Amino acid sequence: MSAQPFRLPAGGRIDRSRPLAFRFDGKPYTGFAGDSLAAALLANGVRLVGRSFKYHRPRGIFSAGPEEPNALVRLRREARAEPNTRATMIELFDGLEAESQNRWPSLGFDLGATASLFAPLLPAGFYYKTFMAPRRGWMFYERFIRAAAGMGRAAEAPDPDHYEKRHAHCDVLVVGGGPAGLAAALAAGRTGARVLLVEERAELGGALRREAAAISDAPAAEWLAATLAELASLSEVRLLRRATAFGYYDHNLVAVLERVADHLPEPPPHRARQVLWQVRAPQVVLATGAIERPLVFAGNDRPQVMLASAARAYLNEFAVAPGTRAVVFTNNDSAYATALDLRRVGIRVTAVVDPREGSGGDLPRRAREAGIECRFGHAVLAARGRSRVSAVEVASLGTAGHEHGDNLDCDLLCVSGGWSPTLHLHCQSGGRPEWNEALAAFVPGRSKQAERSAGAAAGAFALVDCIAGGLRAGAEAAQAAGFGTGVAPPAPDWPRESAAPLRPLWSVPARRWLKSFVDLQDDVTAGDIGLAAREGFVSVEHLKRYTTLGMGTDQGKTSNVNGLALLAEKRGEAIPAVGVTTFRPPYTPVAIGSFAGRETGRHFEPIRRTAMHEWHESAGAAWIEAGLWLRPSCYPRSGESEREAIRREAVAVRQGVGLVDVSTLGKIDIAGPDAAAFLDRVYANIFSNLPVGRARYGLMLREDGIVFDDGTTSRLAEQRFLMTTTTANAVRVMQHLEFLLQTVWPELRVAATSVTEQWAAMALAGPKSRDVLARAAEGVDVSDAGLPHMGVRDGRIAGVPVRIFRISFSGERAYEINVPADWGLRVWTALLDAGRESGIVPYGMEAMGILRIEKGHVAGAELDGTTTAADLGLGRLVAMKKPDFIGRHMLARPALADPRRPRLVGFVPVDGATRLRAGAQIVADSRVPPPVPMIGRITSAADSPTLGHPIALGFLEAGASRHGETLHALFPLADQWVPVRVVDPVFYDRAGERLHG
Amino acid sequence: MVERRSALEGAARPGDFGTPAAGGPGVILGERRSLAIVQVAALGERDAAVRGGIAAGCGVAPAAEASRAARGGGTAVLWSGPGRWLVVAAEQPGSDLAARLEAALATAPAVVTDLGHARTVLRVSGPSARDLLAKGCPLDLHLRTFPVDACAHSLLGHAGTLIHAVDAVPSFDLYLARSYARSAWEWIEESAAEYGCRVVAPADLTGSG
Amino acid sequence: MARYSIFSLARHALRHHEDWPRAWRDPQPKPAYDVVIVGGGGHGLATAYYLAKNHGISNVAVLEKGWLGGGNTGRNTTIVRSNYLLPANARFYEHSLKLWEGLSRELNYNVMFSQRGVLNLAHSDAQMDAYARRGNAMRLNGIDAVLLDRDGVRDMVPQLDFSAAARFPIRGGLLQPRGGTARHDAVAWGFARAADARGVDIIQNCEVTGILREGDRVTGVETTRGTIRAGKIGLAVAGHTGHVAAMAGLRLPIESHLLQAAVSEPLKPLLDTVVTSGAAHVYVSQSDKGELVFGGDLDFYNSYAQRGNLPAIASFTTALIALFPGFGRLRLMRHWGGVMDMTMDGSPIIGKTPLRNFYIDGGWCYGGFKATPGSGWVFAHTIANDAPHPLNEAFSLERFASGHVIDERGAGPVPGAH
Amino acid sequence: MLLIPCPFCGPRDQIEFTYGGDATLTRPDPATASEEAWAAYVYLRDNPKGPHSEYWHHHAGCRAWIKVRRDTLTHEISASAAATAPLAGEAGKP
Ligand SMILES: Cc1cc2nc3c(=O)[nH]c(=O)nc-3n(C[C@H](O)[C@H](O)[C@H](O)COP(=O)(O)OP(=O)(O)OC[C@H]3O[C@@H](n4cnc5c(N)ncnc54)[C@H](O)[C@@H]3O)c2cc1C
Ligand SMILES: NC(=O)c1ccc[n+]([C@@H]2O[C@H](COP(=O)([O-])OP(=O)(O)OC[C@H]3O[C@@H](n4cnc5c(N)ncnc54)[C@H](O)[C@@H]3O)[C@@H](O)[C@H]2O)c1
Ligand SMILES: Cc1cc2nc3c(=O)[nH]c(=O)nc-3n(C[C@H](O)[C@H](O)[C@H](O)COP(=O)(O)O)c2cc1C
Ligand SMILES: [Zn+2]
Repeated sequence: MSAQPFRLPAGGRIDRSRPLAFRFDGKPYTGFAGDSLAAALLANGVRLVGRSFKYHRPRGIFSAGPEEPNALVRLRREARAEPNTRATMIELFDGLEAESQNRWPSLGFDLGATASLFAPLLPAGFYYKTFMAPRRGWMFYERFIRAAAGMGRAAEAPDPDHYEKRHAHCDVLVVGGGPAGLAAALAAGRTGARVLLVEERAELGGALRREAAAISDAPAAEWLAATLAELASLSEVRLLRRATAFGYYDHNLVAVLERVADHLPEPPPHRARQVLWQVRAPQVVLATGAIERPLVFAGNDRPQVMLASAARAYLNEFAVAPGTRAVVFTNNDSAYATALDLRRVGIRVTAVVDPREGSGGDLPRRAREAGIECRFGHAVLAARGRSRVSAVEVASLGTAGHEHGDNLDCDLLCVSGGWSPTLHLHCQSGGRPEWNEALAAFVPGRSKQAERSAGAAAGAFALVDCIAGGLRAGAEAAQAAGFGTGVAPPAPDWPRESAAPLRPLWSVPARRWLKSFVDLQDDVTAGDIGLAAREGFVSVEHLKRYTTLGMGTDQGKTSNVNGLALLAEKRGEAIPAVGVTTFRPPYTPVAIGSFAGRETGRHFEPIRRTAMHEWHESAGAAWIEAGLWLRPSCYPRSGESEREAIRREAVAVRQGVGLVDVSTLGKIDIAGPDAAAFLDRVYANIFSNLPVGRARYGLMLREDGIVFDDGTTSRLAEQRFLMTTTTANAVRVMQHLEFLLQTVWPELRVAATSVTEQWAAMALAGPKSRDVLARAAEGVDVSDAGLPHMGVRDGRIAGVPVRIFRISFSGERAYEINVPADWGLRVWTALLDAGRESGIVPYGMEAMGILRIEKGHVAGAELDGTTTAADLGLGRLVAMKKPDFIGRHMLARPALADPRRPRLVGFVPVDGATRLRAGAQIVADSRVPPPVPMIGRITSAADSPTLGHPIALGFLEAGASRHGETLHALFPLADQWVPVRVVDPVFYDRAGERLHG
Repeated sequence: MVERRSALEGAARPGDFGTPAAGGPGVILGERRSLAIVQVAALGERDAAVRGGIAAGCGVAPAAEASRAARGGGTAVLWSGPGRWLVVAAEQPGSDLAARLEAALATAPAVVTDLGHARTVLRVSGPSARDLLAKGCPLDLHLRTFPVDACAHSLLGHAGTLIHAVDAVPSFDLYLARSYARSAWEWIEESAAEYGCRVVAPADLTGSG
Repeated sequence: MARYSIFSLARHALRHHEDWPRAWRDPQPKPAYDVVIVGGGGHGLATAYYLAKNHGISNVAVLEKGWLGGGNTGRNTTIVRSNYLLPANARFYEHSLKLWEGLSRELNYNVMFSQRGVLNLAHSDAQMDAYARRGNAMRLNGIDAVLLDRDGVRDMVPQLDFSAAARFPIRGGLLQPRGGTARHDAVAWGFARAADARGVDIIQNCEVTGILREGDRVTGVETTRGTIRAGKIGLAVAGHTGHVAAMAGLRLPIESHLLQAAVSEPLKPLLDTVVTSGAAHVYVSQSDKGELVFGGDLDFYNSYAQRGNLPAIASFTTALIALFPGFGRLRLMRHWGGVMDMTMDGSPIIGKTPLRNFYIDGGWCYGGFKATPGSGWVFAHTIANDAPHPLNEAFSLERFASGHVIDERGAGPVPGAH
Repeated sequence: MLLIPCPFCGPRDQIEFTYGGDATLTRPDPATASEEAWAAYVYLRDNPKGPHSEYWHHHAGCRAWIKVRRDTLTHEISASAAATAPLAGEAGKP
């Protein structure tokens, strides 16, 4: 491990008693607890950190915050690797590993940098103008473009960490823990309001952390300590650190990402790596501070060109000397603090270069008093050097671009082009930024939601103004949320530092072959902006998309204002006329995993389980998904394939008896004086004449006449029905009934309640089903007279009450048994016990599917939302004599009444052996070239064990009249072609004799 | 009475797990079993008769406002929607709550529906109970906005749930659809681990608060 | 039109790119045009281009309320495919796909059409059957389609979750190898430049605020830049179809809904195919610049806001992680929304209206980017001939009343359900 | 994310609701309505850019269908009511 040659001997907020080891590009270094990775790299003299997106130019550390465009690294290793991570925002931890990106073979020697040689051929949008030939040529070029583009490399393995989401509520949400935010939280907190303050950094204090004044100057430091202490004492105030408010959504919902464990090697047991907070706050205070702007001049992208405020952060917060000889280039007073701070720790400040003719502000005065050379009326024309700055060329502004200036040696160039209030959340909330001429910056406009900005975010740059503004915002927000009087506590009466106005300087004219960067991350130069404007991309949105300005991971935090100011110059218009691009969430990039929270793996969607689920599991069921439910598809015995099991189960039902879990069917209790009338309007067929104790198959249409759902509905009492629905539509049917009852026919006195969860349900089917039931059931006459087909009776099995419906889906005699769910397993096992001597088998969905296909019953594949009752062969059920029911009035439309519509038919292979597949298309002539007219399709297919040959259901144009015809079932995806004969869709027991015994 | 088999049979095992805070587990979790749960739905707008019938049938009159529970003698009447209440009581041999309500409401414009097996009821309590629920429930469960005997239908993750604040510990009863109960339980256990969680036996949670 | 090529690029490099001409002019609106196209998205611009090129009608203005390409053309996930089941859709989108295959050269503008394949994942047997039905229909219609089993999918996209723990196991998928992606902005710019070169006036910052009618005939538009007379008016305003048609007094079978999408940070190549899952409700591809581009379902309520909400974002990112557990640490960089004109059967409306000289191209739901050249082609034909092209005959407004809906998913008259 | 004021439960998160579409549509009188009236009811929408009366179902809450007036441009909600009650400033449904 090497020493830290650039660590200052004293000062900073780091913990020198806790040295930490880390590696960058494989090389070992040390830093201290409290360092950011960027600070630790600088302390070790590492200046070159990455390569740029397009030209692979060397890049260093530019900022000390979330706005960082350059210093993106791949953090951690293997499954925990995180590409594109800003070194400025990584808290150092012991064992941290990071590597540089977008370079090959190494950071120092990067072959990609040859791109710079071709740079003249690669202006903005060059790819639109070439790579067009030959016809599929792009597929060739694209490979190289893709490999060259992109930044970091993703991890290859699943993320080993987990994430959480949580909802949160408060009266006042404060975003930002700088002086303004803390003051707002204090003022609001004192009223008793519930306050949540979120701060992106690990420590509170905001800009105060980096300002020497606030560290050494007693009043500011005391104010901070006292404020934090009081906030800690307020029980309804919560301060959340390492938490970034990244999205401001409708109705004051703010999304916050808390980085719980990113500062640790890995999350502690049971803790999430990150938590996504969804905060609903009646009032929001945005105290997000301001971001310093760079200046645009030739070579301004070289490592060691750094924001002036960042240099202060490295000096004061981290006790790191970012260089040894510095030049400061600024158009405003604030960067003079950097010059003073550099000087204070003994770093030579060669000059402060300032395009203004002078400044009467306090800081420049103090700089002059300290003997720092101030070159007013001057600008930096170019930064020189290769992998870091070695000198800058300075000239008087009037001559820039024409004459050579003075070369000043330096290894650090601190720049400040003014400050941009951090408006992202305000704009996301619907606010439109307003241009403030004096600050040469956009400030928040009128609020569209219940939010207000305070401090630097509101364009107040003096500390006392930030505190006063924060107190005011906090008090007002609390009052608006119903707490306190709205009167702000008094602000400290410190004298305000005087500052001279800044002078906007959007770019320093440069020689044509030199590049002045506007967007450091996406390598967008001032020249690119000129080109875009010349070619007519003069809308700021076109500029953005044509040049990719502001489209990188930093979303243009340091580049957007400069870019649009340059566009305004080209257009000869004022900046506000050009406008800004849309601010979109997230404020800073957010791990995709955090949006998912715990909803990964088995919790992606819950599994619904029936009361017999565990029995199925222990019986070795193979599962099939039905919505959220898992249902047994079959129960393979040892040594048996699934196909064999399915066949065995189907045969068992046809020849003996089987038991199947049908609990997932929707069940709806429909009761009240108008229940029967309601069902008459909901179903296409009639229910009002159904006698008590009987069940009937019902067909539900959509209002457009297409079949919606089907199921049996039973009359349990004069005013009470039990409706069943398909598993797939259970939720939708319930919602549909509630809609009709509450909005269309509110006069009907009917209550509909879902009782799907109340009842476990199972079907006992097969010629021996009555024997089994007779053995198991008590208190009910199961003879054909006592319980006829479509009859419903109450009884008991295994000592618990059950309801028995004699209905059949298989075509065999069958009973459906409903039992309160907690007793479902009990009755299931009782029936199996009672059936043992009859050879009962449990059967699954697949066997059930075969049985219903043999019987020609339609199911999901046929009820696909495009078929009418007539298409399904169920036209006779539709009771047109009823004056009204859902779907009645649109049935006669030409397309629905067309006799050529595809109708349900059966298909069998002409050779009696070749299996048919669902999804095959039916054609009359298989030899025509595409497009081949398709006259039908196969929807469900089975290898019928009962009939001994393959069968299928499907639809065929005018199918009802075509039984006996020979056609072709085509499955070109598998190169299959099967001649088929059209037959009646009921393959088995057409007369329905087996239902009765 | 024949014993019922809970949807959580085999899943809910008493014991401690996770990372408790110094003061002990942050969450105490258990299932409330053997409850009779009956829904009463009023037909039409005038529900005074229905309220009276409920009071007569179970001994507790529904609270006057929406989103409130009324309790007495081990019975709770929870508002569950406009004109709808859930009546909850411990199952007692020989006394069928649904039948009692049915009888008391025989002439009222109301429909009585037994939902006793349709819901799995959990009790979540402890100092971290709110933090735990906040992971899946969008309601503001702060005592100011969700006082004792507030009740509301909402979500817990993907599962619909009726939440009832039973005391200021805080403790909450969650009424979950039976088929979702096991997934929800697993979700709760995983989510509670960071606070330290104690699962208690069902017997410790009978009664209605 | 100055031709673009590697040679012109080199020539201009010597002059520091200082005299590239404008890609398109910025004309003042004239008082009258033979045809006014409302909407400067891909469809409007393509229509103007083909009016000039195929039908010799170049006295045409395209009126755009903002910046051209700023509507859904500028905010879609750029998937281009023709993997449709129903004959009307299959034929139309296949025609469009064929145009895509020659588009860069046609326009002399690289639209970066990348035929990297579009893969629809199946998670259940029922879904496999549905895809088989669709794939078979595609093949019989002369469209490329491949049905992949689980191993076939694994070979193509090994990053997908094939573990036992997957909540939605992957059974297989339907692949259209000729499908892919294109650079969305370039499509708008390429058509704009090519249409401009043929004399079309492209007028930005010109919002249509009213439609002039004489009886059952339209005669012009009111705009924020004055009144403009028009022999014929073609509407190509996507999400705003309902709103603008109402200016002419028409009610349409359309609701405007929000659709959101997102991009990750730029990454080195890691996904070479477009992957979609209907069951998990997500689709994803990687752009040439390196971001994962992904989206999912609607926000499910009427909206013209072009700004969506968190639940939809959470839902499709969650689905993305369910399919690709390795994407969890990648970061979402930006998300945005677009306004979709959802029809009552999920298929577009291209054709005549009850008003004379008034034509509509709309109802694109979330699938109209891939239609851009095809739709421009048939819409230009419809306007030029006052009669639909055979490829858009089925997409009439009358189909709803008559019941001849083109409902690929059988979702019925619920606009959000398609 | 929307915060929808349920007239029965108070303001609740959007995720508890299902959208139900245009609430100004009235199912035609089955005795008298023409085919066109039915087609218009099922298919045609005003689809306004601005205030929109719409149904929401509080499916994860009280299960009431409610009416809400929401601006489709700003998403601002200005009124809500039970399904059968008029929204503030609106005549009741016959
Ligand atoms: C998030 C998202 C993802 C999508 N993904 C895909 C996909 O992967 N594949 C796919 O094929 N499709 C996709 N789409 C759909 C596709 O983007 C659109 O269908 C298609 O771009 C529509 O093109 P257009 O030219 O008709 O509309 P637009 O590009 O929206 O153009 C319409 C133009 O009309 C203008 N306009 C509106 N009103 C007026 C007025 N009054 N006066 C003047 N001008 C007006 C608008 O400003 C706009 O520029 C997606 C859409 C979105 C939002
Ligand atoms: N001299 C100048 O020209 C000048 C200019 C700007 C600021 N300043 C100084 O900066 C300070 C401004 O105080 P302030 O409180 O307004 O701002 P601040 O910069 O001190 O604090 C803002 C805080 O908000 C946090 N933050 C920003 N966005 C966030 C988000 N989305 N989520 C969570 N946290 C977020 C930041 O991490 C920061 O800690 C004052 O001391 C002022 O004097 C001076
Ligand atoms: C295919 C595609 C790729 C995109 N890639 C990026 C990107 O790399 N960086 C970025 O900032 N935005 C990207 N965007 C989003 C745009 O910045 C922008 O959000 C989107 O076009 C919608 O416009 P608006 O946000 O200005 O309303 C992309 C958009 C699309 C459609
Ligand atoms: Zn409600």
